[in-house]
Amino acid sequence: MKKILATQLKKRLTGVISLTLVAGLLLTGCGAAQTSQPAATTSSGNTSGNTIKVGILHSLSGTMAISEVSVKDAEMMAIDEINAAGGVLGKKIEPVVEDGASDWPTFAEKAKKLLQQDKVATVFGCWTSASRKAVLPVFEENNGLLWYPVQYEGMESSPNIFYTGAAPNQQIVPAVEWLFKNKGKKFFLLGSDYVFPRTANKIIKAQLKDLGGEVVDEEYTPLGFTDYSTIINKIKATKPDVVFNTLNGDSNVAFFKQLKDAGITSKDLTTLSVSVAEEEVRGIGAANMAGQLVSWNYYQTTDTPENKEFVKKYQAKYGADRVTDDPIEAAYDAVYLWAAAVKKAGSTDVDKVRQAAKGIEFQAPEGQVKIEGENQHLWKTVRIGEVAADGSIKEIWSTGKAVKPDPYLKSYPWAKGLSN
Amino acid sequence: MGTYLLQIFNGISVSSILILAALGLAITFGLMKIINMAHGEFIMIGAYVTYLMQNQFLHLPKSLFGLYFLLAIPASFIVSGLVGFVLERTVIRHLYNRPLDSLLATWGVSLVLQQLARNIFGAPNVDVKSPGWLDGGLVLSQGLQLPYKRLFIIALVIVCLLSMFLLLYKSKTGRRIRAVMQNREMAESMGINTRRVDAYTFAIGSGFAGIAGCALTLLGSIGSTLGTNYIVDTFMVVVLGGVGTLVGTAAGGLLIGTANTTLEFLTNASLGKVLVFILIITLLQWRPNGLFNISSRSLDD
Amino acid sequence: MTEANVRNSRFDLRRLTKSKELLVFAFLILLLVFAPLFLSIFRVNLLGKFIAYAILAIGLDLIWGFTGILSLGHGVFFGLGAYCMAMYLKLEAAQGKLPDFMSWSGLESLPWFWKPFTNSALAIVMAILIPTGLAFVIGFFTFKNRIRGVYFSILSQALAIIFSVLFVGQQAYTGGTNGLTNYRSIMGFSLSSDTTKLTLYYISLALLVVTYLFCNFLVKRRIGRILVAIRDGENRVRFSGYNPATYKIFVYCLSAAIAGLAGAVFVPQVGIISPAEMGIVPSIEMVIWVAIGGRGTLIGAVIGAILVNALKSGISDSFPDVWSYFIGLAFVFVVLLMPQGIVGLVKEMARRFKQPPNHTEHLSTDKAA
Amino acid sequence: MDSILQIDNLTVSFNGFRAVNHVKTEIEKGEIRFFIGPNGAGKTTLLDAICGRVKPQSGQVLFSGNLDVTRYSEHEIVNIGIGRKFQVPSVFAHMSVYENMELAVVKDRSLYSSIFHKLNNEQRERIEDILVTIGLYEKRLNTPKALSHGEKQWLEIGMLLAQEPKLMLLDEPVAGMGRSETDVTGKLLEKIARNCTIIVVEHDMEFVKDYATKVTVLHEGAILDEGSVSEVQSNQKVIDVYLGRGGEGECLM
Repeated sequence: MKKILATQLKKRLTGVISLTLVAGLLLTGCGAAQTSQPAATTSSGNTSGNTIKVGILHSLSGTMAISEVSVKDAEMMAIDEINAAGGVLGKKIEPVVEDGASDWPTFAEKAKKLLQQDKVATVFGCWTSASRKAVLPVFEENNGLLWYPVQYEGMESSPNIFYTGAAPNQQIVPAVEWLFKNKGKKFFLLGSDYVFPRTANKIIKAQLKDLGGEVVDEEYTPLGFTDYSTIINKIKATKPDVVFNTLNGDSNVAFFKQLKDAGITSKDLTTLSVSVAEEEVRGIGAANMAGQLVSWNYYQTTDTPENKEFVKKYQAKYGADRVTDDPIEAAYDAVYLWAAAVKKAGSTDVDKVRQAAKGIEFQAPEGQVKIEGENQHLWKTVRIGEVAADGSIKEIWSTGKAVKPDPYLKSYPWAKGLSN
Repeated sequence: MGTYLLQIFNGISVSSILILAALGLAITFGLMKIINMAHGEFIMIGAYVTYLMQNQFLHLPKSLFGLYFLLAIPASFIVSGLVGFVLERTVIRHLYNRPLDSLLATWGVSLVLQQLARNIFGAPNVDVKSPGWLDGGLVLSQGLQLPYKRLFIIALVIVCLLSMFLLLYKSKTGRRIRAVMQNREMAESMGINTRRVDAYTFAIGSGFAGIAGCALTLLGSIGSTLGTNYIVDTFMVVVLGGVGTLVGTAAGGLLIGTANTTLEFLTNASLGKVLVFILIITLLQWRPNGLFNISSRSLDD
Repeated sequence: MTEANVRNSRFDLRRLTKSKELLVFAFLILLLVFAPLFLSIFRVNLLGKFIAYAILAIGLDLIWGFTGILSLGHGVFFGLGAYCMAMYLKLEAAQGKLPDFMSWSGLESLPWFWKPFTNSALAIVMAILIPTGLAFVIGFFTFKNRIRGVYFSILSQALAIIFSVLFVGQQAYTGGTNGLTNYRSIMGFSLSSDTTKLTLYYISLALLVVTYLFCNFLVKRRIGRILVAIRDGENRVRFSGYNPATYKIFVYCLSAAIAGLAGAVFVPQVGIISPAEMGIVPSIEMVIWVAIGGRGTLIGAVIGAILVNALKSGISDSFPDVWSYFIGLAFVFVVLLMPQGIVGLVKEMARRFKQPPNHTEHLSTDKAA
Repeated sequence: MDSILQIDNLTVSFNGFRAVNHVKTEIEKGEIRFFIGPNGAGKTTLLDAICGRVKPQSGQVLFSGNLDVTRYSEHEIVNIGIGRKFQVPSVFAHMSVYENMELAVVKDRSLYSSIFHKLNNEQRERIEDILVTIGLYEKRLNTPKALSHGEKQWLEIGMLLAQEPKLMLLDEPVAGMGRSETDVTGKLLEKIARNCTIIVVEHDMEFVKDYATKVTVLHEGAILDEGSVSEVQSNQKVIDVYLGRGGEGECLM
């Protein structure tokens, strides 16, 4: 009987300890218990106090960290600059940084947190389309504001998002046109297996059909793919004039290294990449990419006084070995554009800022940009560049003036039926 | 014609890369039964060692630059091996005979190593310039060029396989290793210091992963996630071949490598990958212990 | 003690073990029931997600902790369940039109296999049936052919790769890497309303209770002992006249069904499902929850899932770098020092408290071993 | 007496190596038959073939006259009525002695029954009877961890008993036991043999002498001799084989 008693005692103790543990975990998990209060359905931004909170939402860990960390750096730099110049509406900007961890549901969760919990005035964030699509309903539901800094596939225009990267007609379409005129009619489409490359290639196919070009093959490789020997063999077999490359991230490194080893240089075959900027060129190795083409709106070498200043400040802040590139610049612009809109609106209220933002112009490192009120994209200059032996990118062609953004390609007759 | 010849070469080349990446695992997993999920990170360490070695040579006269790679191979073997040694002493040695637990613990180790790499070298990929003497290729005919780098890797795999074979089956050390792995208690009673043998064996396995990492810098990206791209494939190679046989690892690598390139050539990269994995699952149904398994007589091992 | 006494004490013991776990579980549920009173709707929503994970963890524990089969592909079943639910939500959001991603991808009409998902009830049934069916097909061949241990784990990883690559590749039908997102309402109730969120939270909680009680019932029955027996000595089970394959197939299907259910609970609360959730990394993370909580006890799985995810949410908020170190080291630590997880640790602590009466018995055990 | 098991021209080979080579013998109901022979003679493999663990290349194993057990899988063979105990005691470490017995005593081993049926009184009494027989009644709530090596062996025999087999295959049941434990085990076997035929593989010649009805000597996979203990011991060939191998010869003499 004694034993049973002891056992009972044990159970009780176990119980008490587990309970403490459980209570503890609930507390850690949910933060300090707060008084129940309905979440604000409109997040007009917390402007009380001396600061204006803004969210920064990028992947700081996981596979996408490679690209997104420097974008975050650019945004932080812009915020510091604005604060140093007195802030906006007399208040300092206070960034709240969250990690999307390269995981889309995490992006959605963190977006909710920023809007509902921190009540930020706006959010600068995302890189992949997938992460943008994941947070889009969150921003619409909470009437938040997102500034998205990366070129993308278009076919979207949310009232709660400002797109400071290129729409397809500011990157892909002019590049295809230029290639067709200068390099040849036979295109090989190569991309990573996800949404941007597939949609981009759909656009390219429609455009080439209209131009009278030909797509000899279309290949997609899973993310993290490392061996391109078979694909390169297919390229050799189909003898295209141009490889239009929408590969993402690491895959570019493997592709260009192996392409060079297969004895194919830029003299034998033109490749044009739309997801390879200065930062990526460094990882690929300039020697492996020398002479290949890219299409963007901005290069580190872009010749404007604003850019010289920008590059100088960026390298002073983060190290002389760092490079600037298109998404970094677009993210930097986004912060300034938002600040300008807030100043104009005299408030951080999302609806007022959105209204005020229409038509706002900014002398950016890439030249003048302007927010198109109709779709909340930017007017941007399109530039085709060539990778030099030192890893920098030299502009070889540009539109000369800012191009109107057209995310749904409505002004192109051949694009009818693409967007429905 | 050239296309098909090249495709056969590609199959062999991809196989050789898989075998190289899996060789270390053939020891740590095949012999020691440690499901080492941090294997990929040993590959990563090898790649970063190569990067550091290259950086040292950037300060030397240009004519010497090509030599860095030859030094990087033993260096990556040694550094990965040392990290492996430390890991064995601290973590792995508690995990013999707990294979599934070893999987979980080494997964944790791999997360830590990846983050460590990110903090040391930064998140973006780093660039390793391949030595000049590996640029270009052997031109067989117009449009049929076999890259020297791939030929080099094939040769490296053969050398590694041979040396591993000699080490395991023809040397005194190898006899000890096999004795310990087959019957720890018996080996102990015969005066073999099993703890030391364990540590050395694991270090050698990790070292081979380092060599793989060094070779991979020739072909792909060098970053903190390098290992994750290979970890599953290498396990498939070892498992399909049969745990514990070098021949099996070679056969598994060849089969998966050629199946991969062939199916990719016939369909596309995504579908090719899916088909290869379906093939592996099907083959395992037929040979549940791999193609070259060694049958055991114990009831529940 | 008389024989009858001994016999009774045995049953007392059993009942006590049962009630102790149940008691902790009941307390946990009580906490979760009242949690919304103290938390913002954002936190409640987050907690709802953790509960979905906890449901999944119970199923995973059943197959790993109890039966000893380490599945590294449970993300697939979770994902399939989630996709079934997401397809329904997506169709409801599209209001009879073609879902947005299909039209970008060039589809003209709804594919046939999407059609049943206009019906919410059918979608929920499918969320459980499809994972179960897949598990049956895989399990039937795999377990009949006696693929076990490491071989099974690796095979399940292959499964995770197959499905994640396939779902990414079939963009027109699955939404590709983006996954399915941007839902509006569930059965007519707006997903953005707090009432809906709260209702979903309580439904999740109720499903957690049901799942737990069902699995608890199972493991207390003879089948529970057979599963443990398979873990400890599969061939011995075979030579006791049981066909382990039958039991393994059953438990694999059951845990797949639970994972599917968890997926269906997850989607409306989180608002997105993508192929990444079916991959290898999330699948291994699920195992981490169970390991940290304590394998082989259902309560351990629940505690582990909620605790790890709560910590992840908390720590990664402020120190993204630290999270990788933390979870990595936690994993090594748990496996090496507390293989039975938190629950094991608590039990051990309790045992230490009552050391004196147990002392002699303990010594004799050591000697025998 | 009727034969319960006919082994007919049985051959088992592993990668070309014939572990069992054209073995032919007959075991009668109620016998305690011993298979002896030097290491590697094929004794364990022969048991493995009977219980379905390995599939023979050729030959038959007929049970109760007409059932060829080589066609069935292990658990089916158990349900037909052949029980097997392995050399290393294998019981379920994380369950009590009682629960170990519980799994063995149940006749309906289907999934449905495992979920919905509880033990009936008769089964419970049976478990208790057997526990008394094998002397583990007092320890029935312990896990096997707390049992001695000999007790584990008895538990496994008890589990076999609970299965109520018609034929029991025991692989070295007294290995590692002291003299007194060995005697207890021997007595236990004699008790069991009243309702059940037993085949034992054993090295301990003392034990063989005391309890064997008949002995089959195996050498290199084939039968060298068969008969009573004394007959076998006087066979020159058997002596040669044992002496020639050294070591184990001593216990035969």
